[in-house]
Amino acid sequence: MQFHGEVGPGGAFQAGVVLAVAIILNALIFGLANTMRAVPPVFARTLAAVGVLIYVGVGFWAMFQGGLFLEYQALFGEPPGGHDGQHAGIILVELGVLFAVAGAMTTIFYALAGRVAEIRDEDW
Amino acid sequence: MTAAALIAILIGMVLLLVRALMGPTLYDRILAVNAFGTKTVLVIGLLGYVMGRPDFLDIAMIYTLINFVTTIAILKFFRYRSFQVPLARRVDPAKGGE
Amino acid sequence: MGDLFANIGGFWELLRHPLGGAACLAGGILCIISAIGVLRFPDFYTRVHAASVTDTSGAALLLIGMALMAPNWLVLVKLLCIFIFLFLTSPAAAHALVNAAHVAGLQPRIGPVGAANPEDEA
Amino acid sequence: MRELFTADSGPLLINITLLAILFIVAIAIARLRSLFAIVMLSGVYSLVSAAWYIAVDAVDVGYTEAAVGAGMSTAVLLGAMLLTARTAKPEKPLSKIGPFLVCGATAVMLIYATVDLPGLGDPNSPANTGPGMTYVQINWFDTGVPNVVTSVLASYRGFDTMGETVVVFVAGLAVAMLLGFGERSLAETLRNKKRKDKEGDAS
Repeated sequence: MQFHGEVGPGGAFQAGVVLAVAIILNALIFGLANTMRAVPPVFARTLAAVGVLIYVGVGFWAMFQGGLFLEYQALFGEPPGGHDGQHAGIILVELGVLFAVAGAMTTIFYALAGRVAEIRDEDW
Repeated sequence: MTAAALIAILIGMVLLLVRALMGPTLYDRILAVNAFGTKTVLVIGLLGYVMGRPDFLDIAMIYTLINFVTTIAILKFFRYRSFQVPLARRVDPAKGGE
Repeated sequence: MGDLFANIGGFWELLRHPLGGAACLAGGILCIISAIGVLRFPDFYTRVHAASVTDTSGAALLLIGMALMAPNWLVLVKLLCIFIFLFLTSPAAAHALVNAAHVAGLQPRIGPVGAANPEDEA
Repeated sequence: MRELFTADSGPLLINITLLAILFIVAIAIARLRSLFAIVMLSGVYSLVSAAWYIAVDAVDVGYTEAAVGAGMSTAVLLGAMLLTARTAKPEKPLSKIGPFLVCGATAVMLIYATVDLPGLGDPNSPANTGPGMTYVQINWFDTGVPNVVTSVLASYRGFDTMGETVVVFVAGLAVAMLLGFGERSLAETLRNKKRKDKEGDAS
């Protein structure tokens, strides 16, 4: 789905959600604690932050190359008519969206499913 | 022909919906929803053929998996009231499995 | 000999669309039958039996029909993927469902045909 | 009756059937009190609506509905049900009249507005003649990306999409801030296991 993104329907958002659903299936079968050991919550929320950073980073990279913010044309400093910058920029940006969505969805699931129903004695 | 098959499945979906709404026990509802999901996969596949663009089968593929995840999630939640209990235990080769 | 093979190819091209349509129609009718079964059967376990008609014969016939009408190889591969997924997941889901109902203590309805439904009395 | 099944009106019949199923499910969700049944029926709702999106040729919306509506939101709603009661509160009969009137008035206005809408896929509608057509025409020369939806989303409106990504991130962060990151269950499971091991050693 992710690499469909540039040439066909579908895209990064949906791919991110599917990734999160895969993690949820793991949590359903092997239990939440095992899944949290495999994909720690810290990793999930770091992934979300890294996704946003990739997106913004592509924008700033274009700025440092002398273009405007998020102007993919300027990524490799190619003349007008060349399309490599557009392709690379879109793929990178979609990768950022994928990471952000997958991380955020996993964080939400952990937050809801990981709640302890009542406070036990040992917690005090 | 495909349109007739599609309409047949849609009629089946309506009948299943009646069972999902009536369902005396909760399990009847889950059964109806699960069968409904299978039929939706088939409907999506056939819709592509009826509209002359059978390239949308990716969605049907994802549905097949998501329908399974949903059924398992509902059943597990209903049985354990929690997401935290594992359904299957990983066999530990060091202990020889227990 | 090559001429014969070319003829077979053309014949198959002519034949596969009606065959696929017929398979799809048969699958659709099986889907209706299974839905009627789910609606009419008396208790939960027999309803599971009726619903599995869709999962096996209905889905198989429909997917085979669609595969016969497939315009290119990519669609065929996707249909094969759906077939495999469906045949791996739907028995697992049905087993999980019946297992959960059994563990929860849902009893099958036993007795002569036409006896009063205990669910109605309760 | 025969015209109903010919090629022209077949899609119409399919649309009508799907929308009727959607309507029935929506009414049932509004009437039911058991939250379990409501969660399952909302899964059914999103399944049917995704099938309908594909019937009207909006494939990427169908994708999103499949992934988010059927898979993600069911799991998240079940997780949310852990934290609350199993059935909804019964309502007072009189308190329904106000919302019913508001909904009815909105429905009448929406139906009145649909009279002016262009038909599905009408080439002369404003959406197909204005900026949309311009994008389709200049897209290949500008970006060389075959899918117009992707190039509009990621290239022409990249800043907008960046905002959406940040919104998703902030939403995840806000839920985690409100409910905790879910690490306590891991810590508790580890503690229980350690205690069980200790008891096993002692016995």
